Amino acid sequence: MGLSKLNGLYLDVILDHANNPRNKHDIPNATSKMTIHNPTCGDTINVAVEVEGDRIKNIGYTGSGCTISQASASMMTEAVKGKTTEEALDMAKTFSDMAIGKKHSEDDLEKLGDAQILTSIMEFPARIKCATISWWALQRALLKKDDEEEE
Amino acid sequence: MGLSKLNGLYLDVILDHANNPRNKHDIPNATSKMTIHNPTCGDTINVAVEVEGDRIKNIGYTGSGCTISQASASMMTEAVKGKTTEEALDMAKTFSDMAIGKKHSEDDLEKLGDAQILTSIMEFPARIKCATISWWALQRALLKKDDEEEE
Amino acid sequence: MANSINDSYQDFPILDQKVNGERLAYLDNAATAQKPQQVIDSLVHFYEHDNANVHRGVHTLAERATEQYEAARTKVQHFINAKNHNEIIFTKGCTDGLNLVAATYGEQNIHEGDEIVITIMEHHSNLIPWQQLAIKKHATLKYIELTPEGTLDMEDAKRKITDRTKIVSVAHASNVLGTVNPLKELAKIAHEHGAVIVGDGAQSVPHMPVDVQDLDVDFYAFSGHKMMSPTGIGVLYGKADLLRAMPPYQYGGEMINTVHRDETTFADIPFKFEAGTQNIAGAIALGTAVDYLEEIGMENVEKKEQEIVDYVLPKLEALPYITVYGPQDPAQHTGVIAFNMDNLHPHDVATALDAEGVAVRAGHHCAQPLMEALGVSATTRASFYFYNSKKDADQLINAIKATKEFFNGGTI
Amino acid sequence: MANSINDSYQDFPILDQKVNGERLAYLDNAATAQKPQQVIDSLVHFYEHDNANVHRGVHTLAERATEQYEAARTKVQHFINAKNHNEIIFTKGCTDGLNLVAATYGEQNIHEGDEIVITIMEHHSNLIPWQQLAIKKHATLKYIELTPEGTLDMEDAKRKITDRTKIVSVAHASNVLGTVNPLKELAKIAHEHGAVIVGDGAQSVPHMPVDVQDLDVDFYAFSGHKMMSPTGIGVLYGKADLLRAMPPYQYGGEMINTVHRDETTFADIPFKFEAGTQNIAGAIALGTAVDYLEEIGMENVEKKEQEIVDYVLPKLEALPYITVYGPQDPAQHTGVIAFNMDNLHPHDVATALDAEGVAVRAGHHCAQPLMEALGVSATTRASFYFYNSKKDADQLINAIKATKEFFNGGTI
Ligand SMILES: Cc1ncc(COP(=O)(O)O)c(C=O)c1O
Ligand SMILES: Cc1ncc(COP(=O)(O)O)c(C=O)c1O
Repeated sequence: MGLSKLNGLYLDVILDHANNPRNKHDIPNATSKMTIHNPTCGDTINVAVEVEGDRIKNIGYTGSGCTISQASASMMTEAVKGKTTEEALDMAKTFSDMAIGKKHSEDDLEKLGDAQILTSIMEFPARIKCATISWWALQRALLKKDDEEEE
Repeated sequence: MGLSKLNGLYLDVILDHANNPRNKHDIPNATSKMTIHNPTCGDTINVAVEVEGDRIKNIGYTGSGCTISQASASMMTEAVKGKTTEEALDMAKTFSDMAIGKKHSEDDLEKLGDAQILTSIMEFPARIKCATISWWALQRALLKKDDEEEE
Repeated sequence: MANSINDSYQDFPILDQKVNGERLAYLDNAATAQKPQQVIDSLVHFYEHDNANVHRGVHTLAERATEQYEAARTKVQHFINAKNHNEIIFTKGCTDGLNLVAATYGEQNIHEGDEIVITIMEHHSNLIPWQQLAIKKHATLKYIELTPEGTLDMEDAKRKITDRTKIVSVAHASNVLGTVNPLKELAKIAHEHGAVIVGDGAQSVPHMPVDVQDLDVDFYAFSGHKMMSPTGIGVLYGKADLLRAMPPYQYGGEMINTVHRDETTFADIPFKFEAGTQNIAGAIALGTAVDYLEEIGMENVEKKEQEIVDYVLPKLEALPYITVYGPQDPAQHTGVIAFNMDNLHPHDVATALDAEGVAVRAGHHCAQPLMEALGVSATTRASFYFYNSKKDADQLINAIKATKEFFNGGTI
Repeated sequence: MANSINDSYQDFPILDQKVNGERLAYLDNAATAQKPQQVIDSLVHFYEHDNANVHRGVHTLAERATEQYEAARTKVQHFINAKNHNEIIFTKGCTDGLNLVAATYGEQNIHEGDEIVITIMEHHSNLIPWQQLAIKKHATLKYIELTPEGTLDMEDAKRKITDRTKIVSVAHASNVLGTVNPLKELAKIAHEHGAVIVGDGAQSVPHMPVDVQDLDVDFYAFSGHKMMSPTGIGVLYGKADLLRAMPPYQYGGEMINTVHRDETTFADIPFKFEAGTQNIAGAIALGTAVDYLEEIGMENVEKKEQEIVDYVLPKLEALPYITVYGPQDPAQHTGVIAFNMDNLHPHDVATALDAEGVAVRAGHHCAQPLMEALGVSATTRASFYFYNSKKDADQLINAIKATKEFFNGGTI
């Protein structure tokens, strides 16, 4: 088997997102920010969102990490930009549910856009965290109470 | 095998010492005292010696414990009374050496008197401590520095 | 696995041996339980196929090890019905877990003048940590006493637990008296006074169904080795909000979020309390022991032990030279039975019983204040588990009779 | 046992397997070592024949268990050449031992204004306990820095260790850089300033002869699982007079002399530091691992690992896209080799190597301040043990080349 096993993980679209990350920048008018560390590898992801009304007007991320975490963050920002916070939270839930092996409907998956491709991560349990960390940061950023400390 | 195994341990002379302990009393003019606990069973032995010159003029013990520890204490006091402290320390060393399986000469063993019979304890490793505790207390009492706390 | 609980002894290779030429009757289960083949196999399988360090690893073995380790946590969660798997902290054993609570929650919340309430029947592991904490903090340590029947005096409990009480810590089942304490009721009393309650589950989790949510305990500690798991693994349960508010106990790998030269942020529970490489194989094998117990059913374990006690306790009490401590009524008695034989010292009794193949314990059972309260310096203790049988009980009774005869010459 | 160190891999059943369809090359030994059949058998034998709780028991199994447990202590004593067996304390692991020293000796002896000196290459387990102690006591934590070659800067050590220094704590061998620190020299400097020195032996005891008396360290901690023993067992060595003067760490069964309601007196060492039921089977199996290592000879273990490093390090350094951290000279490098591949993230590297059957670790290796000092956020680490071979080394090199090729499309 060897490296051919990885073909399902490092798909072109994933490598493309990792090499040409979308929305990898700070958001000047962010209404909420969240930093999450992956203590396994020391990687860090910062997600910043600008919510207007109930809609995500703008979103960006910064930080460093592996191919998977970078690609996932990039795909995540593309997937949720312009969505309502409720829709975005639903998507985050779909993604993290899949990551722990729960099934979701085709419809739910469709909504994830490019990001659904990262469901191939299930085959690589040790890397699931890399793929979910940006979705988790999004979730925490959107649900954060005003007085909550950034992590 | 069963209980017959115990015949070598609970010999008549041992039972006699346990039932009719010698020197089981306090020493009014004690020059040194030592209390030792056997934390395995909660038993306690107090040894009191009256040393005059370099000789053990009087010795007694109090405390509670099993057949073996009581018999051993009784035999110990009989064996060392009237001996020089050096002789007594030699005997204590012989006894505790035997208890950890070291060999000693017939001569050394003879000097222990009745107490040598407790060498049968070697067959019952869990009970060695019961047999040695009074010899250990003697040793500590004789070697104790004046300012040392009693235990 | 054996077909029924009555031939479960077949799962335990160690029981099939002779000591001193006699059939082994292992009645020292309160000290440590034996391990079924399934648990031994679980260890062997891990070391022969999946051994790796957990969490930190990307490679296949590390992933397998991590998955099995976390699966064990979930098994324990369900076994004691904790709300969340992150409330299950793996420890070295019950003593480790109790010390953890005293050194973190206790250290943080006990101040001068506060009260800590325990019972006079506590094992040293649930006594000295609180005693030393009280000394250090100039707090007061109070003991709930016994009724004349050898059960916990609940009237005394109501007197001792006051508004100054910050922590109540109680054995769920005694390792000497064979009593089960009304932990749920004690939790209620403690909470009414604003105190937290710690349950010492060392002698209960292996022997009866335990539901930490129903008991409403705040912390609950137990040992794996007393429930057929390897030595060196145990569990501390704690309510999530309490655990989150506590400082870490030990510092090291795995329990951090970020580390800088002069500052560290800590991971979320349970990892905050699992510093350094844990007893990974031990935790996984504990999961296997939980599977084994759940297959039998904890109600059945309890019932089987009750049957043996119903059988053996009256026989023991019928011997005129035997004094049994704790409740005399079998229905109130767990499989732990402490007794003395006239004026024969427990050490001599245990040596004699061992000669007859019967393994019992003699001594203070790490409960010296209880011994003092009972007015003895030591007792002999026989303790049964579900894999014991009436045959073991008979062997005990016969060995006691033979011992009496053997020492009859002496009047000791 | 295998005939020679070169076929010692035959003693390790786990190594004979495929992962992802490829031969397993286990190069994550710095995280945890694999267990030879002898050690696994030792566990099985104990649980199938002798399992009982130690010390407190009079019966035959308890006596057997006690004897084997104490024999293991003596084996460890001789293995590291401690003066007395009572200087060997069994712990849960290296982290547990280091925390013990910080929480007892440290707690007792560190006061406001004192200094604690560690190195920038410490594992979190030998860093956070001192950092948190320093914060709590308003003491100063100082780091000895690296030379440009990736070894410890001894000039800096002489500057940092002063008369205000009370504790120096240093890894004997780094778990990232592959350096061996001059512990004996550091001990001398520490002692000249009246400080005690703690050695973290996690990465040294398994790999080279260690003589604590010759090193003249005051405390020395290591883990069993990194030297082929079960998880959940470790050792803390301490000089007897220091240990005697320290307060206990945990309270519970076995570590007492007498217990009264309001006061406790503690047992002598080592028992004072072994509260509660210990990892008995783990300690005994650690004794078996010591036997195994002594049969091979620690000089031979060291030599064999050096041979592999001599072989693999130049091959690795020859790859233009590889950066090796720590000393570049194989003679100065233990079997721990941390590296990075161009701008490919270590996590991706480890996943790719795993696909090729090569188990390595990726991340900060519980040494975040070191990562910061090296200017990286993570590295990939291959770590060899004596049972590895040139075949494993070749498999690593080939897998790295294949990985480079695989990711060549991307410029990540
Ligand atoms: C240098 C060093 N110190 C301490 C430790 C901690 O050891 P453990 O996790 O076994 O407690 C390790 C292992 O991870 C290590 O490499
Ligand atoms: C009631 C009770 N609590 C605590 C303990 C301590 O358990 P361990 O020695 O496994 O830490 C024991 C067992 O000896 C016990 O019986």
